[in-house]
Amino acid sequence: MSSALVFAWSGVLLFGLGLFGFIAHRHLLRRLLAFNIMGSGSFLVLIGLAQDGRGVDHVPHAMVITGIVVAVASTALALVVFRRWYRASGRTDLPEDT
Amino acid sequence: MIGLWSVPLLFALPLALGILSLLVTPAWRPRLIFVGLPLLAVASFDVLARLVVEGPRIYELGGWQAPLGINLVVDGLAVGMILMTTLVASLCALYARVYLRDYPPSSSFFWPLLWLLWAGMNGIWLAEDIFNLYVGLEVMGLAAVGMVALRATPQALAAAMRYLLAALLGSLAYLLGVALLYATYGTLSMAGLHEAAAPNVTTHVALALIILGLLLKTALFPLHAWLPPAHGGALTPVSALLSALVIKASFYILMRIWLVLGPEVTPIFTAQVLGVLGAGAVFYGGWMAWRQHHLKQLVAYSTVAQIGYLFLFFPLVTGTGPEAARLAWDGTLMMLVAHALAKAALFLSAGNLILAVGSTQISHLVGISRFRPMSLFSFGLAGVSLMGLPPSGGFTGKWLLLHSAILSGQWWWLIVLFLGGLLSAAYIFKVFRMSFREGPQIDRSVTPPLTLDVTALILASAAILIGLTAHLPLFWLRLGSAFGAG
Amino acid sequence: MSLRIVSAALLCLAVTGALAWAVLDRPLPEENLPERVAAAMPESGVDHPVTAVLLNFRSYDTLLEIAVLLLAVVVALALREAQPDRPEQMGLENPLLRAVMAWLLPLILIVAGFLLWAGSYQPGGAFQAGSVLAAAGVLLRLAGVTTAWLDNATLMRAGLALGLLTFLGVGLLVMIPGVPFLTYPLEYAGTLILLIELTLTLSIGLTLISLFRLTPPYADDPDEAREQQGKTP
Amino acid sequence: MTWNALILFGVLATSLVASAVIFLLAESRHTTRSVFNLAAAVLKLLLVGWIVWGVYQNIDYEFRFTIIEGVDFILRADALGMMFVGLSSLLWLFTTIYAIGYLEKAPNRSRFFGFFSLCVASTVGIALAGNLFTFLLFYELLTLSTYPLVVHRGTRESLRAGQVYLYYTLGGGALLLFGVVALHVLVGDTEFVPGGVLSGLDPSLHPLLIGIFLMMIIGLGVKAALFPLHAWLPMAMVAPAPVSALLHAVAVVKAGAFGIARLVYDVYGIEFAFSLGLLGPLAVAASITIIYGSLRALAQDDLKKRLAFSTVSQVSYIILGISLFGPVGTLGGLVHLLHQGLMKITLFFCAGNYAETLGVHKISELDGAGQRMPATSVAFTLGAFGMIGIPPMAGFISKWYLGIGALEAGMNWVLGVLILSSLLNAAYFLPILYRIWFRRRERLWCEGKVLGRFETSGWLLLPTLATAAFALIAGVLAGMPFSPLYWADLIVSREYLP
Repeated sequence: MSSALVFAWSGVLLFGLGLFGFIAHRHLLRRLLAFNIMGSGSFLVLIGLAQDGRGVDHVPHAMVITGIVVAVASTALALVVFRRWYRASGRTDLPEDT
Repeated sequence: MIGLWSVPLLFALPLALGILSLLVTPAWRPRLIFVGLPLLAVASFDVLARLVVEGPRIYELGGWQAPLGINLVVDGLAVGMILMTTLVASLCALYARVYLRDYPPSSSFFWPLLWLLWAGMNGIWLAEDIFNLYVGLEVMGLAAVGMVALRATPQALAAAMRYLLAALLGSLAYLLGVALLYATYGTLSMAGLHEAAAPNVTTHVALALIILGLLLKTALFPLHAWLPPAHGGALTPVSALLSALVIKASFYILMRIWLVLGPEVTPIFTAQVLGVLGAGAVFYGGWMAWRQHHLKQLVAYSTVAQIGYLFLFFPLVTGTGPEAARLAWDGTLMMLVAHALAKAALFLSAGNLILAVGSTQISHLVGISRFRPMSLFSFGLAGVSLMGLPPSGGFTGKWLLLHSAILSGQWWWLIVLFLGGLLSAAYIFKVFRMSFREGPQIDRSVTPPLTLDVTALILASAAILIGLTAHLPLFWLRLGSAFGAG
Repeated sequence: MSLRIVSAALLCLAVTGALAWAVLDRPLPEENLPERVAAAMPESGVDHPVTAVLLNFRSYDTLLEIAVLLLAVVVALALREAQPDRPEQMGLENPLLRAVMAWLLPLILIVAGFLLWAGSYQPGGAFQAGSVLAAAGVLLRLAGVTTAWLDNATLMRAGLALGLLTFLGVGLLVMIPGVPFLTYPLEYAGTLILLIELTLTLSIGLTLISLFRLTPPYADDPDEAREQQGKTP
Repeated sequence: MTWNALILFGVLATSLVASAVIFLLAESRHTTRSVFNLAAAVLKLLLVGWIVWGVYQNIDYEFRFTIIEGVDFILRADALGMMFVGLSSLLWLFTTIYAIGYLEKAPNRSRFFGFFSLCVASTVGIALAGNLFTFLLFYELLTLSTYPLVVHRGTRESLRAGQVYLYYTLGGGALLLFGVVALHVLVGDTEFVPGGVLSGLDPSLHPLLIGIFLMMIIGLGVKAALFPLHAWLPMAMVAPAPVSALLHAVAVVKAGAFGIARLVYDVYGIEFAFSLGLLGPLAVAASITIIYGSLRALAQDDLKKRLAFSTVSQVSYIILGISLFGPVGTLGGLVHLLHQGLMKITLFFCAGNYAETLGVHKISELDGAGQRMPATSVAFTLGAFGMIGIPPMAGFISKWYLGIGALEAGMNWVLGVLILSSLLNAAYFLPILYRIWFRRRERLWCEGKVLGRFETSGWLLLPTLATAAFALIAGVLAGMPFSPLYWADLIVSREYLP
């Protein structure tokens, strides 16, 4: 088992766990955390699979940095909307999901 | 090199305008369109003219060739989408300038969001790099979420939150698919993938992830739940932009990737499943649209239904002969463009009707045909195209799809097109029935400003006209594609 | 355990399984991108490959990524105006924190500057430096320190826009000799990238600070917040 | 683009432009609207006359452009099409005059006249269509532009009628669409050619062709009110009288019958259709409709309803004529397309006059109407005689040729149908005439509105008398050049001797 596979499988596991959290939870904050875990999983897959013995591939590194920034921005936006929603409705979940 | 300046301007200009509109005072934000719209129109037409004269090209950003750098693809499909965006978004912008006057100053943040949305969409149309598409999707998606949240009412915030969650999940699935493709082929460029793509487990899982992610973003049944509150509840120009353009972008990516991976990789089974989901969308969306009591909700569910037609592309193009595939391509794109024009017109005119009667309830439209004939006329023209009745873009698209379905021997899609048309007639005429009813004969309707009616009418007429002159746009759209005329 | 949880768990297991299989079965790529990156490094104007990819080979991605960040702030600003908050009452009245801040702040700024500078030859760069800057801003805010320039909306917005505007401006200006968007001339590549990184650092920092400051203050009692809003869900 | 193409397009454009201008005019500008409307109708009639002369001399009029690869938009003037165009533009003029008077002081006139013109434009398009695609395009446009007219009054009843109308026509339109696409897949762009374009196909495809024919006949039969697809037509009687005239005489049912003629003569070809065994069943369907419509008409007391069922019956004469394999039967069917139009529009105008002037809608209340409104009643009598087929009225000519045609084609039973239906016609028309002329009114007429110097408004009376006169002349002078019979003869000679 190569180290690439270890990284990638960890990433896959994180993605799966995050996905479960994203679907199973109702609290928006938990879902956002789950989203971030999924994101980390994807990044890990991206980085992990790039180590295939031909030297270090820097392109996925740059992609992951871009991905992280995008994830940060999305999370921030989600938090902004979530806190506004909480302020307006007093709820931590979305209305139809009870 | 094709459109050395005009190609990057297509996204650089809206980006710059987005920043500028953030810096100026709220009163000045709408006025930037008088600079932006003409410039963008010029850039779009320049790209079209060069495409027609010089043929499709690749634009190498930073002077780096793919796969090292990011390339842009300037072919008929991309340019067609760009022109569609320019037309629809310009008219929505003109509409919004008047429409938003009645809203509090915070709604002027519509303008930076509009420009960034535009930049994101143009970025997506031009992208040749699957990771770049991810970033483009995020620019467009977050701008769209922001627009939905703009009203800041609890309903708007809930709709935005729901939309955001769907968009985020979709993007991540797409990103993971991209990661797997990159790990397998070592390139992010579509041209490179097209060369290298082979049927193996990794590619199929990647394709599945990409499909699921994009279906969620396109709101294909049964992943559509986020769409009606987001599109139906937003400010009218926002609804129009989202329904007409934004959901098309994720479909467009799926279409491109499907063709890039090629028939060896894309399974017929998956294609049929996508078609079946499309059929489900047509029936479910049409049925739900018919059951709505609020005008904009009806229009939003109509979008859910119309998305379904686009997904007939996959079964009709996969494993069928070249002629049937070409007809499927033509028909789907005709449907796509016609829906963009007609749905924008439908939302804008629905907004006008709502302004006129001061209520979103369909039952309050009694007798409105007497007092606001022009708003209703635009609604009707757009409705003709959505119902797929001639002469309209919707009809021409339907004709091509029917032709393709018969030619490829997949008669079951005929039923979808048949019943789908009748269902859409049912919900469109539901509105008309109400508007023709003679109620208390007092004109209590408010006259909306002329601009609002005119923009809706232009879009609706365009949806009709494109059906009569489909020959030319379809020829352009085929330039540089696998379907000849390149 | 409800049906939903079970089905979610099954779905996730299936996804994880499929992904694990896909990862295991992956064929090695024929295309060797690292080689191409290495070959193009001398023309990139920087010494660190990640920075070269981020700000030269794939700089367009970065440009759009900054737009994504900006978008988040635009939405936060819009919601802030639509739903005005109570006057700020943020800040811990903690003398220790203030005292530490006086020491910490210059250090943070130095670290940020170093990270930015290091980006051209070793890991580091605009985003990392910007995040550190943002941390300083958040700490200031938590410490209750108000600075005039952070509260000045116009200045703040100009700062937010600076990075993206510079990036765009450079991308367009370099086209004058007749080359595509974002094609830096070799002799200026290093300088231009540094300029972009510098402004990006500032803007990213300000963006993250703004996002922190623009969220509504914490309300202990949502009912109270609702009353204040005069709205019902 | 040649002058001839432009003139041909002009025929379509006159009513299209009229429609657009009328929509844009403010509701209150009645005079401008009327003047414009009438000017457009007269101009159209002149252009049609010009082209009729040209077609007579075998000049080619064609207007075409490409819509999508392999599908053209084609307008072409041939003898068959010009017959229909001539009828609808002549009747458009009279109906417009009538409608101006009928809707005086009524609301929503801008909408009404706008859609009215659009309706006529679609009819002209149907008539001039040079291929199935163009035909389909205008056929559906006709559906759309008629709906607002059917629901014009905005009452619950008319909205209900409108809905039923839509169910039928949109469903039929969809079937027609399938047929057209299927033929398109088989033979490419299906231009209308005398003798048809399908006979060269492989015999293994013949069952498919029969299926397609059936589908398209259902699609067209909806508008032609072929039994059992006719239910929308009597319901649509709630619409104002000019709309009824439009539905029954100028546009809608005629479009269906005309479409069947096109399908049989110029797509399948009459000989090929005969060899496929399609004509016999069509004749049976038409005969059933003829008898059924007449029987239902007998039972109606509402004047317009009786006329409506009469239309159901009469339009099928046209279809019957088409399905008789032989030139004489065809002649009878085609000439009836014109004759029925002239006679039925007269009857509807009269019904409208009675309703508007005397407030009478029921046959049982018509006693003595002849004394109060002699001119209208004379017109009604002429129309009714024509419908029964009494010489020398136009209707007689049609039935005469149909009968001979049936004998020629060896379908003697059709003769029985003709005789039976004529008896039934007499049975439901003569009692009305008896009441009008020979019964006395017991009570006073409710003279609510004094409409004009004559027995009713001149706007209403003039078109009524004019169409009645035309119906008479068409019968009396059937042997003259350019009479309906003469023109139908021309068509037959061109369709049967390609």
